[in-house]
Amino acid sequence: DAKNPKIGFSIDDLRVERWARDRDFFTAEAEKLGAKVFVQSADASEQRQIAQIENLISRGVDVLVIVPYNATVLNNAIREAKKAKIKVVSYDRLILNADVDAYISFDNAKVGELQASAITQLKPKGNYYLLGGAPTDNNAKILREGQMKVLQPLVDKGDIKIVGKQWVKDWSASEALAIVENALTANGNKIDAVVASNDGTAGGAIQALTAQKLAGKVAVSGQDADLAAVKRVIAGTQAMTVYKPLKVIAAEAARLSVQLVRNEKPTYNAQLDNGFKKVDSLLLKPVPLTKANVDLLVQDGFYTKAQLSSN
Amino acid sequence: MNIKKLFTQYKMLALLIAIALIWAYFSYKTEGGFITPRNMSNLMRQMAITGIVACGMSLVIIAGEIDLSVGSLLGLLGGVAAVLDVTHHLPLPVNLLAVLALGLVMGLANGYLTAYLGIPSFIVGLGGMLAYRGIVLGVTGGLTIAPVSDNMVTIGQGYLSPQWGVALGIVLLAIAALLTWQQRRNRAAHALAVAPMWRDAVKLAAVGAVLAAFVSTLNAYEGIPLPVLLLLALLGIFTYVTTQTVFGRRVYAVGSNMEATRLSGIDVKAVKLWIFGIMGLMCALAGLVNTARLAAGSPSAGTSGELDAIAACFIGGTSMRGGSGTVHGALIGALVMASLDNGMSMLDVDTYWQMIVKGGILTLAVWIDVSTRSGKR
Amino acid sequence: MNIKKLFTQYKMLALLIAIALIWAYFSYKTEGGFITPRNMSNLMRQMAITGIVACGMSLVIIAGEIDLSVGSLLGLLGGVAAVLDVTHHLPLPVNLLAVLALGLVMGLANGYLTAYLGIPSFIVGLGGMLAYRGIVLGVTGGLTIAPVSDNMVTIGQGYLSPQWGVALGIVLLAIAALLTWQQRRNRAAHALAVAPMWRDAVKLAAVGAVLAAFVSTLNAYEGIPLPVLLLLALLGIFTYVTTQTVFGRRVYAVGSNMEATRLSGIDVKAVKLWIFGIMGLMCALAGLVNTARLAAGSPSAGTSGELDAIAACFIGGTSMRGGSGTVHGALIGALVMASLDNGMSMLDVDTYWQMIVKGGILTLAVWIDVSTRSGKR
Amino acid sequence: MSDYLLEMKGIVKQFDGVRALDGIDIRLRAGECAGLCGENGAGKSTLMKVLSGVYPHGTYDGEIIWDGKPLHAKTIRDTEKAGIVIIHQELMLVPELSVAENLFLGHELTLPGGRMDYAAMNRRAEALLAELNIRDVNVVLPVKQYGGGHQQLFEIARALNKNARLLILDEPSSSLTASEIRILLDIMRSLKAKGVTCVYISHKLDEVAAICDTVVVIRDGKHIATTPMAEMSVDRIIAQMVGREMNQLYPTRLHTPGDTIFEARNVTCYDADNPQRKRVDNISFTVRQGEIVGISGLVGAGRTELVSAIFGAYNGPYEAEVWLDGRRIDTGTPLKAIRAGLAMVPEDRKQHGIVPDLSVGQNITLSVLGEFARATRIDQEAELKAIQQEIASTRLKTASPYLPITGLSGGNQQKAVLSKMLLTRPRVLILDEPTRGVDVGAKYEIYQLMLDLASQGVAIIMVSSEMQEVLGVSDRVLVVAEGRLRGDFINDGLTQETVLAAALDV
Ligand SMILES: Nc1ncnc2c1ncn2[C@@H]1O[C@H](COP(=O)(O)OP(=O)(O)OP(=O)(O)O)[C@@H](O)[C@H]1O
Ligand SMILES: Nc1ncnc2c1ncn2[C@@H]1O[C@H](COP(=O)(O)OP(=O)(O)OP(=O)(O)O)[C@@H](O)[C@H]1O
Ligand SMILES: O[C@@H]1[C@@H](O)[C@H](O)OC[C@H]1O
Ligand SMILES: [Mg+2]
Ligand SMILES: [Mg+2]
Repeated sequence: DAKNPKIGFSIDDLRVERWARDRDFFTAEAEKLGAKVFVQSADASEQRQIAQIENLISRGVDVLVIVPYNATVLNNAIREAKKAKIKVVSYDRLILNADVDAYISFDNAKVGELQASAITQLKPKGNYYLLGGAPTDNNAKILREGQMKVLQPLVDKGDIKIVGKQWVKDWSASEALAIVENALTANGNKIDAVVASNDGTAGGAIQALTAQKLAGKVAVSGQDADLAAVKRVIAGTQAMTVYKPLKVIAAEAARLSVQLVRNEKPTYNAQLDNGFKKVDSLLLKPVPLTKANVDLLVQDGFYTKAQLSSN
Repeated sequence: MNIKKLFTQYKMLALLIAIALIWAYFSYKTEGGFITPRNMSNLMRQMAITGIVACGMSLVIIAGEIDLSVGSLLGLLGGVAAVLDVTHHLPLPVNLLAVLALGLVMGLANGYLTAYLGIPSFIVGLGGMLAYRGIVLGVTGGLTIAPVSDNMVTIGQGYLSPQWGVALGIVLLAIAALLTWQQRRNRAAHALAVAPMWRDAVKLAAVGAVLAAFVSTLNAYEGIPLPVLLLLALLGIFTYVTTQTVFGRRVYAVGSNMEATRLSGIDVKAVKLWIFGIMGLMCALAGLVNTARLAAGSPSAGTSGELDAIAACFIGGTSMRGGSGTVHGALIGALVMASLDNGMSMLDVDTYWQMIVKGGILTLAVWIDVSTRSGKR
Repeated sequence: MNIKKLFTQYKMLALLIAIALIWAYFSYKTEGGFITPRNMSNLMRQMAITGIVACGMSLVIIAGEIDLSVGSLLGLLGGVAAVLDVTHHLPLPVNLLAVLALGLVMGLANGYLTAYLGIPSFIVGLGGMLAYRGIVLGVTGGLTIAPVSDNMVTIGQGYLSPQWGVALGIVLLAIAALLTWQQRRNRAAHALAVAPMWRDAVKLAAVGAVLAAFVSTLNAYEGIPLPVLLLLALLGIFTYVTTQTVFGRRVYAVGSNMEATRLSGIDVKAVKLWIFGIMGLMCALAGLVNTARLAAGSPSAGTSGELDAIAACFIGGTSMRGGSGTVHGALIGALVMASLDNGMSMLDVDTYWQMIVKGGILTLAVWIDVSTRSGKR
Repeated sequence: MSDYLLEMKGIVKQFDGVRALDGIDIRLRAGECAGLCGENGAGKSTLMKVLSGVYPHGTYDGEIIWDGKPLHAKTIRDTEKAGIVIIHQELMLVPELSVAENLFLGHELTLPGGRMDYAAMNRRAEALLAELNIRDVNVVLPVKQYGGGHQQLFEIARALNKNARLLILDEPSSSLTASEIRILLDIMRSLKAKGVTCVYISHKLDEVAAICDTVVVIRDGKHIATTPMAEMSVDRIIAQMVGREMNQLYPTRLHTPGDTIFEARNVTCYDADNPQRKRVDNISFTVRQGEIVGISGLVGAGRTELVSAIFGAYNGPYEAEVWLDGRRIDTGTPLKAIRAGLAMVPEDRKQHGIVPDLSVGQNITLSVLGEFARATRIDQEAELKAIQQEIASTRLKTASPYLPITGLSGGNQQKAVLSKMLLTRPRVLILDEPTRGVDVGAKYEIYQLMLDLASQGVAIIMVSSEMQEVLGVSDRVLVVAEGRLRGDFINDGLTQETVLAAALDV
């Protein structure tokens, strides 16, 4: 009911570090608002995610918040939700071709731009390798678009050369490791920068670089400010990460969900086309993070000082 | 001791009791949420794909083989269906026929490698698992193919209207009555002990009750989901084939002692070939339902589907060594797995617990089966 | 006809020729990039984990069983190692011992279920695959545990210094010479045809050449990687165990005719128990190397590692039915797979092609093995 | 101390509620050689499995007193330690291991550190085989390279190696030929001289008569009598076994063969492992309508290969031309052979005969199932009728056609396999060792069946290692040695000596 709404939170894969934090922030905020949250992790399986969404509908939730594993296969599940008069919020990743009520995310194109421009500042010229995200994730494509917006002019100018690009299935670190290992071998180690789309894949890439004693010499980007990644940034093996204040997105999402249930009008700042309709969206601002400004994380309470210095 | 004997005699009994316990537990824990018509409908739909594959897999395992490629093949055929629908706008019936034909052909190819070239089916399956998944990725370009036409979606999401559902229930009950009567007559004709009339009456009444509960529950939501209907039809067909036909008998013989069967003048290679052909057909059906359910052809569809199907067969009492097993057992096995998945996810159990419990139950179920089996070693 | 006979006699020959062809092709295509010391070093390191698991798996398969849980178990043990290292700062030796002990215990648990409770190993493996993966998720909380201490990383990324490498090569050659001489003496003693002296000399020279190439190539990069060294050691140990010890021979006996072995008064259950125990140990080693290599404990580590290991065994000529197979065959099998992976990814072949080719090669390899095998059916 | 080495008292063993042993008491004196006789399924093997610990203490009722003390064996190890050694009815060798490794399986000789002492084992193995007069065996080759006869001898050698106080031999001679049986009996005599106690199970009662001191007869799981051999004769043993007099072991032949209908030409089989070696070398022969042709020869002579090649069942390279009624027929696979009018009852019942998961009835109709198909469905009534007819005409003993075939005794399983082939109504019936392990009563019935078929005009080819049987029922005898046809005799006053001479003449 409107006073104590039930929220179903269906997450792609809790094995990816950031989602565990999203879950915690989200649950905390929602409970503050008087809601009850049911969390489900699909472990990177579309079938499981659909079943879980169906089950959440059976449980009688009032609103569904979904981080899709595969953006394009939730059509039927969401139709079921709508039939049961359940509101649907697309969280972080946009669900395509479906009747979602709202989308909340960071500006992913902007994230891509931040990654690319941080790297190009460090390596204005040279060989670039593009390590994309999961091919099933709409964000991965937007990120790549954002990156190319910065890189394309430099490619055209001949300053940089893209020596290879791959999508990394399920954002998997070990897949990234093997890809970069082989890319290094194939290019005789002549790679100056790896534009990695998130911290998990960056970790894999850096592991491959370490084996070649190239860690720190090759510029690697990332996103999410995973703890391990922040430590790498401090150690200098990873050039940058993008800090997305998860507390903000989680809190906003919780508030937005409750508002939707209570038929209040949330505030949006954008509209994105998902192929079915123009979805009301709330896009938050990402922050680039380098060695210079890691303290921001402590100030924000994202990590404690002890966490960052421990090893 | 007596209980043990009871279980030995009615293998399915243990499983049915297990299901009853599982359902009772989840219903209690979800304050009845688990047994709402809507969730029962979900549950049935969620088990349909595994169930369809398990039908074919039980044949394969009874024949003493195994097929590890079904998950990938299911993904491939579903992907092809999506491409034909989305990219080539093929009319649904043509699409269905094309995909079924392709499934049959690919199944036969697996069968050919196993039966005629003598490559162990485990290897053929392992190779196929990789190769077919590769082909899906090639066919879909690694992308999710969407949106699929509404017609196609109906296969996965449609319902049989309630009136038809009731009619179906009545027909099924009539068939059950007919079969019971026939069996009594046959046993009497061959001077075999006929069970007392009241026992058969009770049995029939039980069947009637289950059917009534089944139909009315599903009707209380939207009707019998089409994939569930398909599964029911397959259950009927496969039960008929395995128990009543020459081919079925030969499947058991091949699995039990292939060499003796060959020396009895049976073309064991042909039997195996067709078993894999049927398996391919089932993959096609499952792939179609899956694509319809996802409303898209996804390159990772069906991943590890082979494990679910195989687990269902084993839980349902099909023997690892071949030569024995039933299709209804496999479906009950699939239902056990689906119930666990569904119930635990409703209870918000952490995924890791879900996996541990599923793994444990699988092992436990087979252990019970093994230790109550007669002639045990 | 004669070639066929040659293959039948020297099974490994076909595989070695295959590897030579594969390497030649990739070297040509990458303009020599494939056979650079650096890539060879990579290749060997990439195959090490599969190789370690394949050592244990070949025992399991020879004994007529299978273990599908190794991928998950590897992930679990690697995860535990990471947690002990990162969270509890356990000193490396203690950590190693703890993880190895845990691996042994979990392996024995698998063995107990199979051997003593009579649950088919396929099922135990299937259950374990789910359950152990669940436990990893529970232990790591679903998170990647990093960064692992430098000591630990060395296990995966360290090298044997070049001088030691050369010394090792010489020792190995000496051992080979000794063994050849012993074999000649033994065959002569039992009136078996002794190969002409020149043939053994050629063989030894070949071994010497391979060793020289191996050591010098790896030395030309950084030395022999530690995981590769570990693998070599395991190869030696397992070859000794399977060919020279009572336990090893009993493994073959159990796989070849379990009933006869049991009736010879051999405790077949104990044999099986220990085989699974050893498999658990290998999972622990592989898990440690994997964690060291990733410099992190990842909850999805080792996923589908069982398939790679099983494929390696089968490519290497281990028979599905148990009772025959060799450890060096399995390692050559692992090398074939790793070479394909490495070469194709260097050529930037699309993943989907990679999968298709791998699936095809696996099937093809076993087909060749089956069709050149004697007593064919 | 009693004067008995072994006493088994009131032994009861049940399988799923069926009493295989129903309170058996037997006693053995040290140094005695007892013959254990009984029909198929009487419980001989089961009794010996109880004694040797295959069925551990607690899985049967009753008591075993060994050397004055109760014997509570949990495993084979325990009984072996006590000095009880058994050679099982089924071969219990490990095909992939070498002959020497098999002889020492479970008792390996080791060097320090658990290493196999191959040198010592190979030497001892050679010595053991030499004692058995086997010199053509290389002990380092895998056992699977040797045929059934050799393998049986390996089993015996292995048992000898264990220094038994009580040696149980469960049908050790069923796959041996006369000369090897002679060696076996010699060995048993020398064991007896050394004071070893023996239990000898065989359906070849003349062997029992030749070697045993006492005869123990059991029937339907019950002890019938224990009598000194001196007071017994083969006929009396048979009478005790079957519970009635049998004055004839072979039915009288009344049929007369007609024209030649079947011909095999130029049958050559190559060894599957070594295609250079011929296991059958260019054999041709003919069979007339209603004729029973016996094929005799030493173990390993290639008879099984010869007939399986004719039936399309040989699994190795081979050439064969088969003619029926003057027309060349294709018998490339068993299916084609059956369609063309041939049928074969294979030598190895367990591997090639029965389908264990099917019932007795389903086994019987396996080959002709298609005949009962109405559209897609099997007409179960018609099938049952055919099964019951077949069970009646072969006098197959089973409580119900729905029972699993594995519950039948060996002889009855053999009849089921025979029935399966008879239902195909063959013109030419090939029987490979049709009475191996079959008791006298059932044997007689099988012979009767063969003669009936012959008089109906069926041509019968029977491979048998039992010389008397060959001479007892054949119209003509072929002798095979080392893959070649060595003789073709009309069975009219034919003697064992003539046949044996042909078989040995190389
Ligand atoms: N494992 C078993 N399970 C069920 N029944 C069995 C089993 N072993 C033996 N029997 C039954 O016990 C009875 C005695 O069998 P057993 O093998 O001892 O006979 P036998 O005297 O050795 O016969 P044969 O001369 O044919 O070897 C038979 O009726 C047989 O069917
Ligand atoms: N070297 C071998 N490799 C494979 N199988 C063999 C080998 N030797 C014998 N066999 C098989 O073992 C079985 C029994 O062997 P046996 O020596 O009795 O041969 P056989 O030629 O059938 O003798 P017989 O003339 O007595 O029938 C046969 O089926 C035969 O094919
Ligand atoms: O933050 C990232 C998210 O935006 C993407 O969709 O999935 C991977 C995450 O790392
Ligand atoms: Mg017996
Ligand atoms: Mg023979």
